[in-house]
Amino acid sequence: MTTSDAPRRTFARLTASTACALALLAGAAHADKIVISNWDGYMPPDLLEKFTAETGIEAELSVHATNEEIMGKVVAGGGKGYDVLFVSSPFAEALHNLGLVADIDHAKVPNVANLYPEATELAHDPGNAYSMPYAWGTTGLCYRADRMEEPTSWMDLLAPADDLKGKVTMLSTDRWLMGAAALALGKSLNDTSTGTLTEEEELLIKAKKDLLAYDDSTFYLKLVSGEATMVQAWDGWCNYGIAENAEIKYTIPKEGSDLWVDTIVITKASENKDAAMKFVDYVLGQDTGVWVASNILYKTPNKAAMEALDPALIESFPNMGMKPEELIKYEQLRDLGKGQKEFARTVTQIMAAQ
Amino acid sequence: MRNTLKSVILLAPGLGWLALFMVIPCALIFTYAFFERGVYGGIDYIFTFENFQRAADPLYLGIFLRSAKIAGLATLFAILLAYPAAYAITRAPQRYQTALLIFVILPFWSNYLIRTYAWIVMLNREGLINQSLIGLGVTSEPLPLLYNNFAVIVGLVYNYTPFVVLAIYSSLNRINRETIEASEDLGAPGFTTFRRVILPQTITGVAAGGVFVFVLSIGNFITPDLLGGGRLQMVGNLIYDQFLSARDWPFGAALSMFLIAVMMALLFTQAVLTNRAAGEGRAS
Amino acid sequence: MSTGVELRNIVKRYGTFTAIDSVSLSIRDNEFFALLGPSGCGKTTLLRTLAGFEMPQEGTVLVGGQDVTHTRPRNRPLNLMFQSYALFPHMSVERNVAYGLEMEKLPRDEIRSRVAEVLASAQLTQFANRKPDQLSGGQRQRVALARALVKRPRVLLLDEPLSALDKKLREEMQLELKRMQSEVGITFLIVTHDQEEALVMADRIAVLRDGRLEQVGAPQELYEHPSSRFVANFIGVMNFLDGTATREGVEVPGIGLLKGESTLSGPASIAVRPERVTLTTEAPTDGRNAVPGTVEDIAYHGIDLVAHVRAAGTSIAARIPAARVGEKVPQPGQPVFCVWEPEYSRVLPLN
Amino acid sequence: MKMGAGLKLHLVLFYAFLYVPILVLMALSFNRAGLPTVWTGFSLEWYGKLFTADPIIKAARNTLIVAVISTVLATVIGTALAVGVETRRKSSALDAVLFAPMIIPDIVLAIALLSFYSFLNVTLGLHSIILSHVVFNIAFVVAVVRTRMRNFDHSILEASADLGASEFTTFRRVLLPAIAPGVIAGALLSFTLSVDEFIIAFFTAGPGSSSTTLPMQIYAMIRFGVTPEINAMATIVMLVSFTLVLVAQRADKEVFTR
Repeated sequence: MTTSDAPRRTFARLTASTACALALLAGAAHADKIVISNWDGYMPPDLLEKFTAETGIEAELSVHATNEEIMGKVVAGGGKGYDVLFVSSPFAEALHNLGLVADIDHAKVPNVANLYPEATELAHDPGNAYSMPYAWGTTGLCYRADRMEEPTSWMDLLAPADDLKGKVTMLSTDRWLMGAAALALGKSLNDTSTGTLTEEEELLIKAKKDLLAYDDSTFYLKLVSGEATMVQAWDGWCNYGIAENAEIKYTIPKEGSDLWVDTIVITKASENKDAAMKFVDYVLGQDTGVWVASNILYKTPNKAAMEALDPALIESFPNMGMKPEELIKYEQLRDLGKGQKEFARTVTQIMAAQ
Repeated sequence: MRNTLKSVILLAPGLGWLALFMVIPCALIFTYAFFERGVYGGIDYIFTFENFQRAADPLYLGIFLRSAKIAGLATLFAILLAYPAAYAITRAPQRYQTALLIFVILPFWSNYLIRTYAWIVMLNREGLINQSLIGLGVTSEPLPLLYNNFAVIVGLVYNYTPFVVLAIYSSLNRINRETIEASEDLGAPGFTTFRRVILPQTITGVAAGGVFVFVLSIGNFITPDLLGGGRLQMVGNLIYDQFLSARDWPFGAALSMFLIAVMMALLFTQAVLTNRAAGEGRAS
Repeated sequence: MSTGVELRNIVKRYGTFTAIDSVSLSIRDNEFFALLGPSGCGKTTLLRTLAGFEMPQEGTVLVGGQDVTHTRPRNRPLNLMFQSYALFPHMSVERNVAYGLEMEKLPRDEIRSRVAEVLASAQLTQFANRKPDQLSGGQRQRVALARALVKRPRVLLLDEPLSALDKKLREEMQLELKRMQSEVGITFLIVTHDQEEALVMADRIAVLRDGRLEQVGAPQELYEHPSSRFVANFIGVMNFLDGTATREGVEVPGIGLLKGESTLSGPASIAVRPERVTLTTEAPTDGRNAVPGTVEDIAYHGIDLVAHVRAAGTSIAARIPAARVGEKVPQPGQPVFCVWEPEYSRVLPLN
Repeated sequence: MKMGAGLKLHLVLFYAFLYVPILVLMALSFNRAGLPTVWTGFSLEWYGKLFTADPIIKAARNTLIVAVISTVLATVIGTALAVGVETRRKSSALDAVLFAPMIIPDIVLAIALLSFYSFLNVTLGLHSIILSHVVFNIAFVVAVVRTRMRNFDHSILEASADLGASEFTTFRRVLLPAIAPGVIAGALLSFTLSVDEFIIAFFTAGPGSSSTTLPMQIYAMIRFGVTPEINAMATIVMLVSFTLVLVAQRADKEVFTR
């Protein structure tokens, strides 16, 4: 009797394990789980845990290194498998134009009321139809105050003084790299007319000789280590340097800055849009906002949160105190559309110049 | 009949795999090269040859040439470094040879990014090399070793030389020792023996290793990105940028096809030369 | 005697090149048979056709009366000893030898005893655990032989088995192979380009030329009665004088009629082996063939001398046994007559 | 045979070139400040952080799964392919197909594969990374094994057939052992390349951390400057592989001395 049972039990076990394997292959298609793609370290590490604890919705984090990567992946794969993406505004705009992101139902995101009024009138998406701002800020100069005077103009970076030659870096992401030249020349950041591009190209090729490197990821470390004295930087990222060394300071040159906005979008392919909206709503909550800002040291467009910030934080990182009315006067980067081809060629020209 | 069957059993899984997971997907992408970039980065299905015309622009050709130069230099240095090392290992006592080889490959079980990053640590202004040079009084100011072609080549050589050592070692190891002795016996000085007897017999190993370095270098984008300070673009970066930054898949596809064509030509030249060398070897 | 191996009208072409051109051959059981010919004559191809590694376009291969033309190599009752020996480099001598028996799925004990037996008879017992690269050339050759013989094939095919050995070892092995063949009672088919090797070992020899069979016969028959100038020249040394054949012999211009049994007419050569030629100072009067000439040089070979005589616009070699040297040693420059009995003449077609 | 002094010196310098950068990273993994450039005192802090960093541990595990499975698959398929190719007439078209995975830019293959999977509605995950890694691993295994095959005495295959072995037996008992060093080298090469591969893995990975591999994780991390945990990880990886190799060598001298 036991002997006749044994094969059957083996068979049952086999089918069970096969089913398990198939389930594994089929992937995690749980109804109540969302997948979020964000830059590594761009949200507090326990945010997802807290979200799950509060809402009962499981959330998983996937990391991307750059806007470009996640964009390429979403375009090639149609965004399948992802529910929420963190991308900068021009990329959100392009994803929207490609029809890959869903409209956000404001009724399901009541915390949208926490946003500054300025944050609901952003040029790329007025009224926040498909994207919610997560963090915003400026691009300026981050420098070692113990080694140089405060820079005042973008030209201080593009044509550095002799003792700064070989000790400055610029952002390698093309839009911000070109942005420095556009601002220095008093042009629009989104101007892709041939004349403007040529002027910017000449200026940047000249500037290239005096650069230590193009760097959009470790520039603040170069300041800390002393390899660089001045770098083109996003304000929030400069704060990481300031945290390491109080002699590091941030300034916006007189010609101005761009207003960059990192946004949250929900993919059209998402099968859990309601859960995704709950997540967006959760991130926009006051408590979460406070805690995001004080952990990642970026300004958030979350009025409720910013007003509740510890003043000591703003004292240590003065750029955290910038007001939305100041920010909104800067131009936002937009998707370049038809101008992109010519723009890309100009960037290649600059990168390839010897 | 039976040979056909055997061939099918051996070849079918591999070729099937490559057909399914390489040929078909790539064919798909390569058709994009004949269409236009959509305004927001998709594909507009309008037939055009424009992408190929653009690829022939001196700007892009210049990048191709420069990449070839950098990859070529990396290949050359890798071989110059690897050959004597491989030769020394074949001359070491038999019982140590395996250990010596394992130590060549061991560092490469860490991670490419980490190894490349290690060179940032080594080469920067405050890095070990500059510190040592200043300490030794060779220079008073730190030398700009990082974020230039030099650093890129060092990075490529560092990452790929071990494979060249393996390739050359295995070809050296197959040489009939007596041919070396024969040459010495015939009165050839050491270097002549090397040039006329040892090198020709190992040229296939050198070629195999060299092509490996060249091919992986020219398409590389991480090393130029991290060690070149983004300053110089190799064709790998260029293609990467077209697909990701510029979101111009049609142009990226056209550039890729061009790169693949160039490398295919190169590999065939190598194959022909190798076969000829092997043919001569057999005839004599 | 029964037929061991029979080849019928074998044709093997590679593209437009015909390697084997309609060859038919039968080899008897227990015979030591040699395929002899210069390199490129097709002898190895023929051997490989027998072994089953080459498929002929036409013709039939029979072994023991059975058609094996389309049988796979592994199912043919023949084994091949490769020119390179083809020993498995990663296996010991013992494993190499046992391999073929393992393929027959024999009981382990039987394999062990047969391997031990063959290793002992090949004097390899002490090397049983060595790898091929730890052996000398002669030892490797014996392993290859043992590996093939342990299978007790009906026919053993040997592809230039001794070519990698030095002369002394080669001569020893020739006798050794011959002895072994008579001991084991297996048909041996050897391929060689060395006529001496073929003469010493083989019961019968087939001479191949450009993919065709020139002549088949016992060593003595081939030596004494070659059917063509090619065979005469390939086996041993032969003197030739060209002229026109008549019923009595060959009319050689400038000399006259040299007698010999002849069935030919038209241009032909008269041939004679150097050991049949004697040198005299005076012209013979007894009806023997004689060609006047001058001694060019004398080569000393130990057991004999070979004198080269310039005569009738060609060079005639004459062997003088060492035992006779004492009597009269011709000197270079000396005028002599090359003399031989008409019965030793061979009249052969010119080509 | 003896090694000349010049050769010996070259070998020593060569190993220095290989190991000094890694030793520096190892030393830095104990640096309190975690900064790559300045020594601020001994600390084990980063090791502590590493072992509590869930994503890194998980990613390391994923990488190992991908590398081992794709290496095994590629070694089996690639060896068969190499043997098949070497025992038939030379074909340039075939050679081109076999070279192709090595020279198609990673990014092209990555995007092509993702588009293809998404077209076929394949759920992405570790399995899709494995399927994709096998593509280029096959190419490298084939290349290495073919080199080995070109230099061995093909008559041993005929000898085996002549002695009565079936094709399969010949393959298993004669061909495979004879080309084993090539097969092992090819497998090691694939393993190394697969462990390092980033772009294709990124694009063919499923969403979420369940299929994030180590290079993806590291690449995302170094965008924010190399965190010292990575130094600690490099140190551990090196020590583990070192130990593994030593153990393996003790366990099976045959494999390594062949």
